[in-house]
Amino acid sequence: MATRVKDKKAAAEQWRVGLSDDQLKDILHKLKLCRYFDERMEALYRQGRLPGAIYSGRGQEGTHVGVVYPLHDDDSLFPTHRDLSAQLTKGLELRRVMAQFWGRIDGYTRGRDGNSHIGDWQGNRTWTVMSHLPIAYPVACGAALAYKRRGEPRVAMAICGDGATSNGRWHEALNVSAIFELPVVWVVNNNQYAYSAPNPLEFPVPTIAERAQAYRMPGVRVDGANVLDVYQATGEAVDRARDGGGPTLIESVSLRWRGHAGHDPAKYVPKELLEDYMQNKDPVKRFEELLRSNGVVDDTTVKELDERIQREFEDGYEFAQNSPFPEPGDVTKGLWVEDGYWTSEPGRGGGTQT
Amino acid sequence: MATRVKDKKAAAEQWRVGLSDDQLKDILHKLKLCRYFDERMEALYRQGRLPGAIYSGRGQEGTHVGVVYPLHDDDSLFPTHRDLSAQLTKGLELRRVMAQFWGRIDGYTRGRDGNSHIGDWQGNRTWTVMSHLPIAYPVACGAALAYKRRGEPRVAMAICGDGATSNGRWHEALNVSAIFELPVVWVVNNNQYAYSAPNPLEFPVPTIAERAQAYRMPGVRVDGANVLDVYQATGEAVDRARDGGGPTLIESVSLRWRGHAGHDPAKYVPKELLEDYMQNKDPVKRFEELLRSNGVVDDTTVKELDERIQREFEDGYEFAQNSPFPEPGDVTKGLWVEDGYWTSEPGRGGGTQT
Amino acid sequence: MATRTLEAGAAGHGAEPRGKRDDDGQATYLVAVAEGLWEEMERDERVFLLGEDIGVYGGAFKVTEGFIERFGAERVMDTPIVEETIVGMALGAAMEGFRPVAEFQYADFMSSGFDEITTALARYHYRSGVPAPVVLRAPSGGGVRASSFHSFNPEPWFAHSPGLKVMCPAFPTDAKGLIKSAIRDDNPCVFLEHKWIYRRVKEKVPEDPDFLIPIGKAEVKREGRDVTIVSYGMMVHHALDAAETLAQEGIDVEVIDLRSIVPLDTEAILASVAKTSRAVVLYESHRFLGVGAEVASVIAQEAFESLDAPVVRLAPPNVPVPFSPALEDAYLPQVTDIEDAVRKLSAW
Amino acid sequence: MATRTLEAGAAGHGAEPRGKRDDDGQATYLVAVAEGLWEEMERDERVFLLGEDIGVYGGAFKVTEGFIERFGAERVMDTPIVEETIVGMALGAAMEGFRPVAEFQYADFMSSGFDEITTALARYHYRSGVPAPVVLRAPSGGGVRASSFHSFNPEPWFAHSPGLKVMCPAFPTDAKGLIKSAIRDDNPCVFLEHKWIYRRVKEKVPEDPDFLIPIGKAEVKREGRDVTIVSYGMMVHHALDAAETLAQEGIDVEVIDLRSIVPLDTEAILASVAKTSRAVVLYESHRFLGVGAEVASVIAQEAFESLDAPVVRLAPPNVPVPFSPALEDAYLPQVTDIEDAVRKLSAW
Ligand SMILES: Cc1ncc(C[n+]2csc(CCOP(=O)(O)OP(=O)(O)O)c2C)c(N)n1
Ligand SMILES: Cc1ncc(C[n+]2csc(CCOP(=O)(O)OP(=O)(O)O)c2C)c(N)n1
Ligand SMILES: [Mg+2]
Ligand SMILES: [Mg+2]
Repeated sequence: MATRVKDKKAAAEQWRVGLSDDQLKDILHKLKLCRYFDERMEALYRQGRLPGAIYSGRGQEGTHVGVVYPLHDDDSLFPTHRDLSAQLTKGLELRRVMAQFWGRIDGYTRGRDGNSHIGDWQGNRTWTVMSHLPIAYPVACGAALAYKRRGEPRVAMAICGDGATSNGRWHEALNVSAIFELPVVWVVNNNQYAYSAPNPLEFPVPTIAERAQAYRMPGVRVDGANVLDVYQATGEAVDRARDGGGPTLIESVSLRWRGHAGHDPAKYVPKELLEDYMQNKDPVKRFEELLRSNGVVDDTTVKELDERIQREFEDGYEFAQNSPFPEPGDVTKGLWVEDGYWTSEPGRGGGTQT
Repeated sequence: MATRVKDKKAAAEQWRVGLSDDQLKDILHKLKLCRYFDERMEALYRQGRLPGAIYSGRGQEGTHVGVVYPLHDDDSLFPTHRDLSAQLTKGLELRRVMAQFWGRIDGYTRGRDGNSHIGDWQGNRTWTVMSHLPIAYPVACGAALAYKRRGEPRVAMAICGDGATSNGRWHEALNVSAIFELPVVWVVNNNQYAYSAPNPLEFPVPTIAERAQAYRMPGVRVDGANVLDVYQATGEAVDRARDGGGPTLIESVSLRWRGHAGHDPAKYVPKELLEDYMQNKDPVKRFEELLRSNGVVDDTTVKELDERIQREFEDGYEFAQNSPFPEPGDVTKGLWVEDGYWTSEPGRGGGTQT
Repeated sequence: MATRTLEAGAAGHGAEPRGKRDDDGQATYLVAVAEGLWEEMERDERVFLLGEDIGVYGGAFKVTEGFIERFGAERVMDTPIVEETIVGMALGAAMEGFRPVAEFQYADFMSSGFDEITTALARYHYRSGVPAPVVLRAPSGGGVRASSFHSFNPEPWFAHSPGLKVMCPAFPTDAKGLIKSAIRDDNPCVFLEHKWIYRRVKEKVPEDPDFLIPIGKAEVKREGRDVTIVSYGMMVHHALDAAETLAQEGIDVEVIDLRSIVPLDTEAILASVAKTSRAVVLYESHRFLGVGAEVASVIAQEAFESLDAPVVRLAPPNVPVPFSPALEDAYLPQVTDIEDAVRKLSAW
Repeated sequence: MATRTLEAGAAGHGAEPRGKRDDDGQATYLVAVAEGLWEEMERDERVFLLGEDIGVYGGAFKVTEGFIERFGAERVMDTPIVEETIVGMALGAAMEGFRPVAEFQYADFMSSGFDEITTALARYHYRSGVPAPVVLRAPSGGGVRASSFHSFNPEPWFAHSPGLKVMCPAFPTDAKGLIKSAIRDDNPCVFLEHKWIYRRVKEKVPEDPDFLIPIGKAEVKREGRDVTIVSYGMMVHHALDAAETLAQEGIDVEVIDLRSIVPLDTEAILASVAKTSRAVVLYESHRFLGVGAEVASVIAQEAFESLDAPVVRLAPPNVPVPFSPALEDAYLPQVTDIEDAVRKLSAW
């Protein structure tokens, strides 16, 4: 991802914002993969086949894929519980993600955490998500400070929801990033609800983006239904940060299609609102149609893609089920760096049944 | 205070913003009392005659007296360590304040806390100050919520410094007050320094007042050197809050004349800046001159006032020195309401020497 | 001001939680808490609730389902995600005569409001004499595969913060009686509900609206002669299970349920140890400086002469609560671990 | 970016703290900490400092006086009043290869950064395998008439937060050796300096830049046969004073200085109790679930057979630290209280 190919076609056609056919197809793959994964996992959860919790990001793939796509591999990403699609876009392997959901040793946290409380710092520079909102915002400042101090052309991106913006840490982190002109991109995934709380219960202003003024940084509000809009606006922010221009606040607007978590039927979301978004503002469908109408994909390629995604999922599922649980005796290991647990192969004797 | 006398004179002379001669003299008394108290206490501290710490508010009397003067007796005030002058203006008794400084039983906290960590909730509706910044901002929301819920025409005012605005609690409290349209007045005593940190290290915007936009509330920046400007701007905010118009952010600008606390020579404050403020922006001197030039006071009345203040101070000092220390055995009392310590007369057997 | 349409709500129909008892009139622990809250709100208009998603949604665990319809949005107040401010606001309203009950979505998020809890709320009265009748409620504890950020037991932190009363009931009746006492208490109270117990344990809970359980009083949940287990919360249930098995082996276990952590009922603990001369202190918070460290220390100092064996602590290790069932089971003391510990101790 | 003119600074002239030793080459505890910081910054450029007023001003207690002139504003970074973000930033920089040392102006304000400390910093490695070499330094403790918000001992909170190492040195040499070890350690460390000791205690502190004190090792500060006092921080000094008096009465006291709270050196504690059979656990944090509760519990469980008397705890009561000298003296264990406790115990 991330390399902006400026081929002739790309330059000629404005709609593709500089992206090549391969990149556009890659984006479609990511969008569809995230969607499919989300749907299948929810189904497994409902069947009682998945332990723990799930936080669906459905309807927000335009935000998740769009904000992450401009990042380089060595840029860092600090997401929340809702942003698994962003982590997948940054490069997490489906197999290990699924092993994580089932509490297996091959999960990124070796079974220590579940579901989207995941990350792969050494691999993809993604933060192992914590629940407390928005606890990673200040941490992103620290990563960005490191890049700036060493003069590295790297960027830290943090994502949180609309609800998390009311929390004090959000203010502190934005303020500090502006004072020290840190290379950060602040993303707010405004899906209009914080659990059951709609935007007006979270902040008194019409948009979150306008709050950027209070930190003297650019603030941009984009439509999360259009992945390329998100990509372009974020791309500018990423470039600016990389070039020493300091932080930007991006508010990407969508709607949370599902409940807060698997157990929540979200009756508090007005039906018409939900229907409007599902029918008219589906970021995956929209993008597929855009590519179809511009001849980048057709029935055959889309079918191939869907089948590939299904295979990827089945492969991940299989892998996860066969991955053993951690060894019970290892529960006390890896608290301290010096015990070497995290730098050695973990015990795999936990079996696959509990 | 607080009753806005609209007599003929007051109406005719704009400069006096509706205040009567008596009120103007009262304000002068408060300004001078706070100044005198601050100077004398610092001298005693330097002589080693005062235990603990002192936080001088010198140079900021225009802010402290100006913001509090519009409050009614049953409005509440949530200040910080620097705002003893605001508490004095709200009505704390000098005697008990001084007993507090010397750790005596007649201090407002019965010796449990020192210096400006003071308050008199039952009496003057002032918060017993805590250090952690700005910990009372959220608490002010709660008091305001109570007034609103009961339909009482009362207002909560919270004060903090410029530095405290960078803290997360500041954001949370402003945001919540706006969402719930609470009758609060948020005051920022911008004395240009947070300990050694100048404004640009605390926030990236030129003024704090403009941050009010991020909370959709009015934001006003006033010159703390002019007590009547502060009074008027705050008065409007207080009236608006009382009338159900919600919160306002007031930034009153001055300079901290002394160090952060008694031990700090504040070498980090540029000399010229300090001299400019001390010579040209002394709120006490300015106001005295204003009243003199308008014939409200003259040499005689000012001299009388100064003498009265000296007497008040000496009386307080005497009282404090003669007030006994708390009884050591009472240290464990008054943690729980039901032990009755705070509703009964405290033991006075601690003696006046330690 | 943000207003909410109740129509959109999923919070029930304003019916009393008592209607949620089962056909035998038994209430789950969760329903018992709801009953206690409801009754106190009926009784005293100064009582109001605030927290995240407690109104229209009825709370993450549905404890306050139906409350907003009955008591209105002012008394069942949805707030933004601002734990510091939720606590601060509760304190401010309490100082002005209300009796706020704040819900944390999980006890884990009490660390997000820590300063307002331990600095502002806990210490205000001792320094000012102003009562601060605030209750902080939160679902705590593990055993439900919820991993590190949804399974924490914060009671040791708060027990070490003078000025807070701390309760951790294990049974529906105690939960109801204690939440009511907490609301009527003039001091700040931290009321920790155990989410593993929420829907697992039922009882015929008293219906008398003035039924209270005193704060600071432990209860003997099972009498025995041989070994005392001092515990609270989820672990009490494990202790009782273990006691059954051990009884069959001829070991007669006494199980003390502390119910309150602060004040700690040292009298009850010491009375039991005086009888049995052997004590296992069983708790769910991390072993190091978990609540049991206080209990064991009290026994070691005050009951030294009656002890026939070491004071044994049984508790999870000092690591974050892990997610994987394999790990969480290894983390939490299991019934068999308790049996082993008691066997060893009684053979001392 | 906010830039500062160093001319305005009052922070010294970039001279090594070693120059602040007295004529006999003795360093105060404060200077010893400064030496440790300085040496590690010279040794490893990944080490940097951040916190409030540590740069131009040199720190509230002047520990970092002169540092900004030597190491520059990037490595001695003044921050706004944002404890949560100071800790979070330190963690982020550590994840990217730095070794940040954050100063809290007072340990009391660690509660203002509590979530980032106990949730983010403490738990990150156990869940991700990513090392987080961060040191949090803070002046803690009372005895200086600074009242509730400038006298707190937060070590029990952090000792109950798995993933943090916790140190509370009592002597200049230990302070220097431990701050250096903490900076070189790959885990998050909470390093609590005692402000009462800062300028009161001096020693000939080692000058070898690789002199270290191991984390997790206690030290016998005074050998004795009759009674063990286990303590740390300011109370160690009181214990040593009491031991002098008691020696004249023929009671031979052994004083164990824990130095580290996590990991706790249980071996050293048990070895001493095995010898003396009597233990007083003396500490400055509130009695209830203060550090001594863990120590006493360990003794009660592991040293039961060697004990000839109850394990006695001596600690302040469970109330906020009061200001008035009359009250603070009643709050803190005094040397005479220690003498009394030991006398009573040795007569058991
Ligand atoms: C500090 C804190 N308080 C409460 C919670 C519980 N909680 C988890 S998600 C959530 C709602 C978050 O809303 P938003 O920020 O909009 O993110 P979304 O879930 O919509 O993506 C809440 C309240 C939390 N995680 N952290
Ligand atoms: C949360 C917190 N961190 C640190 C401190 C230590 N401290 C006390 S006053 C102060 C500076 C405050 O500056 P400002 O808010 O501008 O108020 P001023 O003292 O200038 O009136 C600091 C850092 C504190 N009281 N609270
Ligand atoms: Mg949301
Ligand atoms: Mg200031």
